[in-house]
Amino acid sequence: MEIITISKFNNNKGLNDEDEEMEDVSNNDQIVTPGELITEDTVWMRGHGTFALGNKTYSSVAGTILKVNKLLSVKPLKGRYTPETGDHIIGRVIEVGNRRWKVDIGARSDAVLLLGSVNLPGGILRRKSDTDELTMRNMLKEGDLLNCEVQSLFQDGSASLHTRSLKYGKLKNGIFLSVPRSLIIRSKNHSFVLQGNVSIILGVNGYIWIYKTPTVDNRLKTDSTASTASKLQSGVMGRQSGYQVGSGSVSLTRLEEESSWEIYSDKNDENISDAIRSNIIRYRNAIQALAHSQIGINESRINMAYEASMAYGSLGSLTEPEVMENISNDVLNGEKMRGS
Amino acid sequence: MSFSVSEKDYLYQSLSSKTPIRPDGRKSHQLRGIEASINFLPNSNGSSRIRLSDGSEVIISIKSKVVKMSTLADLIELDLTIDNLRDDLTFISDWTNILRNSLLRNFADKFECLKLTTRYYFKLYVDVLFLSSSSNARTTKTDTSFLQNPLSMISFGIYLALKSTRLPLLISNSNDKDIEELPTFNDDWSSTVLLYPQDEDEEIKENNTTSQNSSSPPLLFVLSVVKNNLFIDPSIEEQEISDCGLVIGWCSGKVVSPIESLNLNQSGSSEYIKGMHGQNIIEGIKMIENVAATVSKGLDEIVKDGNNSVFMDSIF
Amino acid sequence: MSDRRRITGPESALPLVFAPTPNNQSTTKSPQEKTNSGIRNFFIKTGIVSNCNGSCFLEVDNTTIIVSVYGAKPIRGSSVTSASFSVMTKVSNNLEELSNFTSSDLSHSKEEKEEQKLAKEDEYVTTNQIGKTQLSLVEQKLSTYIQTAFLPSILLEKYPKSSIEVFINILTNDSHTNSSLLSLITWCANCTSLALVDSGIELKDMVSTGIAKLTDDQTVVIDPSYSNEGRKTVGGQEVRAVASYMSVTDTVVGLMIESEEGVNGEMIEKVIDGCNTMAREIRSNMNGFLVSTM
Amino acid sequence: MSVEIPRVVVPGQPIVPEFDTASHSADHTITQARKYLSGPGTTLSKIPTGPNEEVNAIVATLKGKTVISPKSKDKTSSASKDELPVNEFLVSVVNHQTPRVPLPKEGDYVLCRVMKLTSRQAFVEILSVDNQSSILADSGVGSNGSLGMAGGTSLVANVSSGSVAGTSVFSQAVGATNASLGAHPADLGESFRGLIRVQDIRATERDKTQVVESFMPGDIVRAEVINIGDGASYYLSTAKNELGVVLSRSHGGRGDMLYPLDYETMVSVSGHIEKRKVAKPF
Repeated sequence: MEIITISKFNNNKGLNDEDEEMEDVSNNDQIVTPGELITEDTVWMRGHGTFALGNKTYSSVAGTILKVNKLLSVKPLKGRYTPETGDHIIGRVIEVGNRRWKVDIGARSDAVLLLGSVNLPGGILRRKSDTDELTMRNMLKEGDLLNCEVQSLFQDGSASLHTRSLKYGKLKNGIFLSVPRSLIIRSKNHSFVLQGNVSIILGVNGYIWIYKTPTVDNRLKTDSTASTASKLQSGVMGRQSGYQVGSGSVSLTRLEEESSWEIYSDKNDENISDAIRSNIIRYRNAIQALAHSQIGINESRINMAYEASMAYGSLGSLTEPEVMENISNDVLNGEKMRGS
Repeated sequence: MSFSVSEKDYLYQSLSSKTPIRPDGRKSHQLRGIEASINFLPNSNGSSRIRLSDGSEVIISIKSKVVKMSTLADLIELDLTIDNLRDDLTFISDWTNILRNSLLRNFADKFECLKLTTRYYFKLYVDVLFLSSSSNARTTKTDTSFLQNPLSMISFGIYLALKSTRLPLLISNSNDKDIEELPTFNDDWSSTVLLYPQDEDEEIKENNTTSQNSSSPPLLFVLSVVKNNLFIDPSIEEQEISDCGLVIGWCSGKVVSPIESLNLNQSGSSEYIKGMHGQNIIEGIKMIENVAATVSKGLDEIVKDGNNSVFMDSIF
Repeated sequence: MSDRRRITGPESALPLVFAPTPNNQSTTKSPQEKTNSGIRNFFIKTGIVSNCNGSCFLEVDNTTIIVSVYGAKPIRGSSVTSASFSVMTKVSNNLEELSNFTSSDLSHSKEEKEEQKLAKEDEYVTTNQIGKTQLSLVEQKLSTYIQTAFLPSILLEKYPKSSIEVFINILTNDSHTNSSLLSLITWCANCTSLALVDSGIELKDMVSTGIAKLTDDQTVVIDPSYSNEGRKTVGGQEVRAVASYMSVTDTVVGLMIESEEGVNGEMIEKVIDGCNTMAREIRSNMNGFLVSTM
Repeated sequence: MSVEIPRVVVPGQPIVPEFDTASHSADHTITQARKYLSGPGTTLSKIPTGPNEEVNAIVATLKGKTVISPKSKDKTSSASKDELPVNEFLVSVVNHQTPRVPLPKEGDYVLCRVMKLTSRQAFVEILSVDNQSSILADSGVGSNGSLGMAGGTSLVANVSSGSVAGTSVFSQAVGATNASLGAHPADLGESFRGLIRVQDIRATERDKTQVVESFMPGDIVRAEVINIGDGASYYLSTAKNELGVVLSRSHGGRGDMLYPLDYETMVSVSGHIEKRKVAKPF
């Protein structure tokens, strides 16, 4: 009977070092530690994660060296999320302010979401009015989770977000999970439909939302509507952020329908079956297992971990450290066999 | 800062159904796994450290001091520190009270083991430091909404710490009723005695079953009630949507007081607080009766391991 | 709690102290007759404090309690969507016996008890100094229990941006009969319930509270008063319980069980049933009282 | 048969089930269905009627007498002839002994005092809601209503003399504010805060409106609650004819009483003119 696992303190978390894999190991895979001499060359401009003593440049964090033109910086392996324009992330509203929401995105400073950067209820092309300012809490309030994109960065590195696309917005029908942001592998797409009627959004900031796949058949259309929306928006907002504008075409009335108050509803779908609920939990525990072993997370690994977890019938057993390590090993072995 | 309405609703639906699904997939009687070690503070008579998988951690130190007898209730002092929160917050002193009372009521041999002479006693100072996993999710210093109820975890820690506590061996006369003298002690660490004697081997235990050896420090279990379902050791999100909370004590094979209702919701919203049915309480007690022995056995393993290894350290 | 609603006097001001009333009456007062339901007679009166929104006075044996409710009144900043709810308890000064609640059961010999009493009196002096700000153990426990028990009953969401504050003042408590903390909790909770109704704050249901104990011979005593039985049962297998109920939905909103020994489900069931019986009785009493005042 | 409805209720007492069928004819055929709606002093909650059985019922939340009033019938809702006609009733509980604590709601008219002005908005404190009792029935100092107790404000004293001086226009407004001024909440730091944004001051010429030309600190303003707002304050509006300054004195509160001249100017007895957003006198 599973009641509790009590293990001795073990500070060497994760698997053996040979299996370790970090997301950010790019072309520059040299790892430095704080206080380590990086270069004596003075041509480099010193960026984040470095400090200078005399003419020598040292690292102030543990991480990988990043050289962009003449800018030398060290990207920390661990640490808070640093937003970048275009990141698909998940945030939690922590304050409703004057024509803006303050959003926790796991970064050093809270992000802002301007009232002008969301879809207003009742039609995407509507001009924002005075009453919108007063009804902001009806759209998003403290605690609400949203799926959004970093629109731009302020001088101090804090982010301005937007949800001006139908694929973004308020999250419901699922559960939230947070993993170290360095484990999320950046890819083209960060939302996936998985087997078992479950979908997932892997926020680049390490925030993850696992939810029931929406039943409406327009899910496939979402991509096209989204890009249409962004096309429309890019004109309206006058901000060109390098969108690859899609070729979908959807009537405006449809857009208006979908962006009604419904998108800000707090109500979950009725009758989410127990099967879907336990699938969601299984995915959650599978991702936890990957995070436990410090393995980078992407769609295929989630699927593999999910399948590996099937060997353990009970969901409860998936929280045991031993089982989590086994699952991670299965995933890594599976990758080796496939040669990926 | 709080959870979103739909998150809470989803969770409540999951937990209140006939076949409840907990957010981390645990069975309703399954506790979260912990990592534990004892005797890691060289300056304390006993110490323990417990880490939960979510990163929260509890550190306990027990120190002793020789005092002249005043009242038995004064023989244990408990100090609880949580993160960097002010210690005069109501819930912190509530938790301190519950922990201290459970110790006082269920202390081994009714304090006989702390008795040195007819006049002198050992007084125990139990210092508890709880580091919550939410400390960096906190937006302000006074925001306690993400603080989970640590009673259960702390009581496990106190259990381990007390079982690892060693007190110096008295070498002066234990009867000082007529002649007053200050107690003196053997200053060799290897001749100290365990506050809670360890079962050296199984046979001895079987011989004198119900005597001293079976006594253990009390454990506390926190239960969350959602409709007709009970969940042991609720996680922070489960606490947030509980109809009601319940703390149940367990000591030496029996359910003991405190048996009290608790408010598990730290964020101050009361929309989910509803109360429970009488039947829930009975079920809760049954659940603890089934589960607690396993937990204390598991903790005893750590004690056995730790105490033996410490002994080795002190020899070499 | 920041005290920004009272106008504080000059620094040198002294609190008003009344001469002690001659003890001619309370000592001789014999424990009241129990009704046939097993509950002592109690006296209640609402609306006796004029400058609060609701109040209730309750007297049972030699225990007198006043509960006053303030609210819903404005607060700034937090609690946008619903009211905040807080409870403060104050035990008046002549109650040294109360400080023994938490520890009295642990002493063994008479000798020790004497010694303990001396020590406690010292403590009493130190903790009851004029101008203390922190609550004592008993006050704190009482406040927490009442707060936990009444949270489910108050419709806090009807009072956004407001606070509702309950002040419990225990005027006298029978120091000659060892009235327990649990019994005090019971009557404070019942008094609070009526004070809340009096204040006109909207409630889902009234909370009524019962107390019972299970003696060694497994009999349930409702509303045990220690005055007639003394303390002879202490040390035996005795389970004491307080439970608060919302009768309409039959839910337990508050619970506190004390016992020196281990307990099992069966014992708990019995003792809680006892509490329930008393809570129902109290509830019908309160209903009758409220209807009679309209 | 329709359910017996208790006349006097205590909190928690079920009054009626949400739905009820009534038959008035002799043969007990059901002729109409009734739906009860939860009004003030009641709430809708689930009441257990047996093991695992629950029914929605209107439950009292206050001690008082039940009042059942038919709701104005909505013609469009009566669908087909097959369905029973549904009569809707509003159930409420009233108690005149303990007045309800009035909290400002959206749409309420409130009386407030101007505290501070900025170029974008005027900060006010809400004194009372509509014609209900003062928000602060008490603030813990026994200042329950009576004028003399809190020492009154100088404004109050002058108001009385002002109305004696013969402007009947103000007697009404004065009556409404007296109790609130007596409670004098500002000194105790306890009142609901409100703010009137510059665009909510006037219904017309909103772009030209300036805060300083509409209010002065100390003015008593009648305003409408348009939103419950964020943590700090309620959002108020005076963008209606009957809303705006009802009581004011010249020279920032130091001078004489001002009387309305037209919709945007007020004048003192001595002929001093100041600009205000003036409430239309009744």
